[in-house]
Amino acid sequence: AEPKELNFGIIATEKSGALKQMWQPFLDDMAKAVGVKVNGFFATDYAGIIEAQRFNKVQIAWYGNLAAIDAVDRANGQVFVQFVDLDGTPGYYSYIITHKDSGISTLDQVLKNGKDYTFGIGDPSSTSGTLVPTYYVFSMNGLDPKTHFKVTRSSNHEGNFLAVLNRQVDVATSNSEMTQKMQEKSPEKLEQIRILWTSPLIPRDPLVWRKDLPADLKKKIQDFVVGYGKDDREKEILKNMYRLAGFKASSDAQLLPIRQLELFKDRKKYESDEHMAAAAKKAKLAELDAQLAELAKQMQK
Amino acid sequence: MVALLGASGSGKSTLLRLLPGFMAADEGTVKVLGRTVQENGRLVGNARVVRRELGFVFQQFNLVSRLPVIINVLVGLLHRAAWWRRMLMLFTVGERQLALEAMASVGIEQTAWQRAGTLSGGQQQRAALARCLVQKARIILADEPIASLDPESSRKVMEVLTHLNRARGCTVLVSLHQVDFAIRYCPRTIALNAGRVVYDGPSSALTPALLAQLYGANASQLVENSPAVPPLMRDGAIPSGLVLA
Amino acid sequence: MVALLGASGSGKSTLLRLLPGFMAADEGTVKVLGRTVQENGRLVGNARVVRRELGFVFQQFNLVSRLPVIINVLVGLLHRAAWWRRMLMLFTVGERQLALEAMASVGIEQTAWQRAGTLSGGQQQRAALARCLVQKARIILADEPIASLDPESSRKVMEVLTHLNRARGCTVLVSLHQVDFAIRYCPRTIALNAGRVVYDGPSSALTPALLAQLYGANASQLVENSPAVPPLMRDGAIPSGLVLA
Amino acid sequence: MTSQPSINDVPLNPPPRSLTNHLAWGVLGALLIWSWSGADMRPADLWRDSANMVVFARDFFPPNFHDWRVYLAEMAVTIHIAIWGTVLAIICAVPLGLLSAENIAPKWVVQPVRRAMDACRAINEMVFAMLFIVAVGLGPFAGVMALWVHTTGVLAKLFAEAVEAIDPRPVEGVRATGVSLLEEIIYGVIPQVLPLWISYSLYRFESNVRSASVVGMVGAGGIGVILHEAIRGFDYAETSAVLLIIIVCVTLIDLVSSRIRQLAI
Amino acid sequence: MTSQPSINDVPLNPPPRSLTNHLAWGVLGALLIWSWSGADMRPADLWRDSANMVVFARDFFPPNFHDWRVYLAEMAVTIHIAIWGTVLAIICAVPLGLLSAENIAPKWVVQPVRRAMDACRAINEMVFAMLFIVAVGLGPFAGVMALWVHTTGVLAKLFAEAVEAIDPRPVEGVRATGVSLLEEIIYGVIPQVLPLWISYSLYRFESNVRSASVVGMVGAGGIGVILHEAIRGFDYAETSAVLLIIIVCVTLIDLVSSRIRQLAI
Ligand SMILES: Nc1ncnc2c1ncn2[C@@H]1O[C@H](COP(=O)(O)OP(=O)(O)OP(=O)(O)O)[C@@H](O)[C@H]1O
Ligand SMILES: Nc1ncnc2c1ncn2[C@@H]1O[C@H](COP(=O)(O)OP(=O)(O)OP(=O)(O)O)[C@@H](O)[C@H]1O
Ligand SMILES: [Mg+2]
Ligand SMILES: [Mg+2]
Repeated sequence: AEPKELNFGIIATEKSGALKQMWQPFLDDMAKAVGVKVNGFFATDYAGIIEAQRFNKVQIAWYGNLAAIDAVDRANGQVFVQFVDLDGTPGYYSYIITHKDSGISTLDQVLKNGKDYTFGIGDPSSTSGTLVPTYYVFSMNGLDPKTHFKVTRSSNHEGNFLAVLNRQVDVATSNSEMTQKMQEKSPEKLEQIRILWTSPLIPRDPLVWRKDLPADLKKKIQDFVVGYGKDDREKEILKNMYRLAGFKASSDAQLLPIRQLELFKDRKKYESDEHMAAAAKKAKLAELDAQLAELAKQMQK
Repeated sequence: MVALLGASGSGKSTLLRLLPGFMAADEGTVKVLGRTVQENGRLVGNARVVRRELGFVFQQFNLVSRLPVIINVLVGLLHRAAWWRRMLMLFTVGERQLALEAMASVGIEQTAWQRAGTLSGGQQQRAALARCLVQKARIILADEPIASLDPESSRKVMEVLTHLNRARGCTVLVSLHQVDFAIRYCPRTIALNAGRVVYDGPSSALTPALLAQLYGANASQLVENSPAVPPLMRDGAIPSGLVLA
Repeated sequence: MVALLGASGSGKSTLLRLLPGFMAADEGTVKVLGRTVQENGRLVGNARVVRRELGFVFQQFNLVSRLPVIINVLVGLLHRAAWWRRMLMLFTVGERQLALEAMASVGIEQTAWQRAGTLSGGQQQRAALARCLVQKARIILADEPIASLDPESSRKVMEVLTHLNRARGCTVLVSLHQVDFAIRYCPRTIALNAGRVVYDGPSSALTPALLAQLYGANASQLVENSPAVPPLMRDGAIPSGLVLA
Repeated sequence: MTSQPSINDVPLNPPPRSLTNHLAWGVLGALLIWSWSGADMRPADLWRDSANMVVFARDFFPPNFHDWRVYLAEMAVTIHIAIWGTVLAIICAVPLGLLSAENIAPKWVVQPVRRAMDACRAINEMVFAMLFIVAVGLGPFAGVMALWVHTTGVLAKLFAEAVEAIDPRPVEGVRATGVSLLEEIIYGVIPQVLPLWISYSLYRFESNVRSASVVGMVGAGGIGVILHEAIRGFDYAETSAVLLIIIVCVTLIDLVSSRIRQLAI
Repeated sequence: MTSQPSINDVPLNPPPRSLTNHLAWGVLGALLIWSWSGADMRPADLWRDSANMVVFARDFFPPNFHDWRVYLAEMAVTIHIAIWGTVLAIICAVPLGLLSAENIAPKWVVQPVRRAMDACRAINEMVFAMLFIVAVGLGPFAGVMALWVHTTGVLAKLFAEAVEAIDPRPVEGVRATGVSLLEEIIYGVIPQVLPLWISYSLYRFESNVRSASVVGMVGAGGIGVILHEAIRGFDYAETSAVLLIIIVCVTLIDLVSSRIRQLAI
């Protein structure tokens, strides 16, 4: 059946009050284009939006990559477009940072003399703060960030950034969005920071809709979103929204690299689990390996 | 109309509080009006029904100090009001009139809308009595209802109780410290000493020896150089002519 | 030793509570021992210093019911204890001994470590008196200190007060309802009616007419069919021979 | 007088404390010591680097009230949600609180009700938020429901403990007239606890106004979310503007609270 | 008797309520109505889609206790932080609470102290957490300090309002002996409010154990963070295991609370 209205879930990463003002013109245009009312909800946490989407209380949502995996797996969702930045980069980067005066100038120092340093890692669920650096910097080098350092603390990006600025930790994870924000607010602080490592590109956030939306409505939405940003008014709206240039079509395949990281993380977790029966562990690892292989196969395509 | 005598701390209040089941006795059965209230320390049956028939005037008044006096008194006739009016603290004009009359009969009707906590000690005591009066109970237990009252108010209160006893056939059990009041108003006296009944009989037969046992025996060990019992006590052999019927 | 008489609600407690500054008078000055306590409704100077010299027995006892009786009594000598012991509720053996003796003098030493809330009415009243005794005040204000006491305990309490008055030269102002006690123990009487002093003179000169004015005038309007003043009241013309010194 | 046997029988020392009492203090002491290292207490550091705090705090001044219209609008949203969340909770907490007071309800009622209230508090508001999101969708209503459940748990506990601390005498006075338990409560208990209940209710209202997590989770916006985002965006000047608005609001609620309690006492 | 003039003088109706009183009720009613639409109240929806709630809730069973060792270890961390945060707050809240009670302290002391406590509550715990992070670095200690400030604000308010609701007579009894204000408080006030103070303190301890935001922010881990992550990872079986542990903990605190209060009454 044709839904009478569409609920659009948005993760509030900026001040949501302002966010609402910035998104509203886009939502209005969308309502005009597809012919149903569109309600925007700005939530601070994706868990609520995903559950809402699962029970069809939300039809379209904007997620981070990690959350999008859950939306696809649990909430009958499907990636259909991804953001395109103003500067044209299709993603962002994860960093490992230190203070200029910390005496650390290369990542090698960190990897070699971990016990001399304190480390600030991101939230366990953070893609750029935890998942990416853990995989690329530590796991690839056979290290565990939890035991490699003198002390390891987990905080969010803001906490870690502050801690490095104030020399409370020697090394911490961060990302390019964080540094960009800092660049705008107080560039002099950013100057005290040294970036030791930059990750491979992390794809930009996707929009996810429910698979069971009527096909014609899906098509209308897709056409509208991908085609948005033609004239100056629309460009301005997009720029306000998230420093966007527009959207480009995408699919669930966008999530594959992130899935790989996730599975790898799971595999590590089971591997180091001392309290699991050996047989169960083996079975679980085999299962994960199979999934990893399957992913690799899909990535080839 | 029965007086309950006994030294301070001899268990008068405790005895009275056992009857409506406010305290649990260690053992034994308490029966009121043929209904068992408690048995070996457990409340039995529906204590509420018994309590309705049992007016109680507390020694420490037990008023709700944040409510107006008249509401405190009206609580006494709650059990006869319609349930929805009880819940909302609504009372009919008739009920309020009744409460005012009860208050007038003990002389505190002018304080009706004051908060109970602001009354003087004696006024609070009379408010507690008024609450008991509007309850129209078949038995009244009054714990030192005239302790904080001046002689004239005391007399009035005792008259009210006597009236209830005679006109309405209401049983009145009143604990007292003033022996003369006991003798004057109560035909029968029960005396307690250290928790046991040491006398139960006509008030007119109370002897100075018994009174000395009641109050004096306990007392002599307390103050060493206690002077001889003063004249009023000794000479005032109970004037049995004063006893009311 | 001065007795304060007056019907219930005539303002006895209010008058007494004005003296240590527990209530603010609407106007006028209150002076105690030459120090001004309050002036036109404002507390003046250091009320604490005056209060130390002023023992007070409250009508409603005002004990801290969750503390043991002895601690309640020991509060009376707090102002003489070292500051750090006060803060920690620590008292020397000597102080505790003193408190026990005061409690013994009113006959409640056996309840020392009970919580004050569990005492009988009369025991609480005596505990309040004991607190006042250990304070060694130069003036004692006692608000109906024998209301809840049996005759023998009342006598003992009045003896204790008389002893303080005579042996220590302590001024005692005691509000009473029992006229006979006033006459027997207090040479001087002050009588209140509806908040005004209506008599101030020797207790021996109290006339039945005055007493009728004090209690009766108020009373007659309250209960319509009030019987004639009963014999004890009328015949018992005050036996001036009984008055102590 | 001191030589009398009766007075010498009375011990001069308080009855000795029970073993459990000593034990309890011992356990408390042990807990504190154990936690000292567990909580990584380094009081000295606080002084050593307190200069950092000054630097950090300086960023908060002067407050930036540029977006005050937005702040006020969001404050209104928060208040809407908090009012209904709190009012519904009060309505439920009155009976539940009475049922979990040991001096009112029998033990076999108190225990289950208390445990249910414990669960209402213990289960994270996010869980309740999601529970209601799946039923009513994103929006303020889900926030109201989540706040309602949590606040009921808190208020029922606080209400019950105020009831347990009342003076039993007035209640006995009411009981003596043979009324039912409900009337005992209305006439004897409530007048005594009303000032405290009012104070708790307004305290919870205030903390519901401050609470951001639920309101943010359900996508209803609100001042708490604005604050959260301002902090995360290092907009300290805006943060302090939002904080000032919240402080004014909390102060107002506190003043109203003390006025109402004065009327009720 | 009814014909006497004296009794007829007494009004049968309570003294009429003041205008402000009526006004206050009017304002409250208006607020509720205004908030009804603001909070988007749709009670009917709750029933219509309540089946969703059942589906959602079913995911929580059976609980998955596989990682219970981790949970207990994190619980210990949380308790360390909560203990010190609460103990320090109690120590500060006792004097501050007394200073903000209108029946104890003079008005010119009460008002500033109350406003300061309002600010302690109103300023978000995250702000305090960051403030202390810059001084003492990431770790439990910063969490202790942040909890301490916030909890002080809450407890001082609750303590003060318990003090304002006491029976003034025992205090007057103590005052009559001419002691100083401090002794009046120790002997007259504290024995009366102790059960409530204990109940508040343990309530705040409990809610500090539950609080995740601060502890998570300062990077000290704790059960709250685990719970958060379990919810965000949609591991509802694990979520319910963590919740059960928290419920047990809250229940224990509640039981201890009622035991201690019984001793203190
Ligand atoms: N809850 C209690 N716990 C311990 N002892 C109690 C409790 N209640 C009463 N008592 C003790 O029981 C005794 C009798 O008390 P009760 O109140 O019955 O005396 P009473 O005859 O009414 O005295 P009074 O004339 O002074 O009121 C007293 O010694 C009192 O201390
Ligand atoms: N706080 C108050 N507010 C209003 N009226 C009060 C207040 N305190 C006392 N009153 C009134 O003042 C009058 C005198 O009271 P007071 O307590 O002084 O009487 P009393 O002589 O001690 O009586 P009793 O012998 O009954 O104790 C009473 O009518 C009482 O209702
Ligand atoms: Mg008694
Ligand atoms: Mg009086």
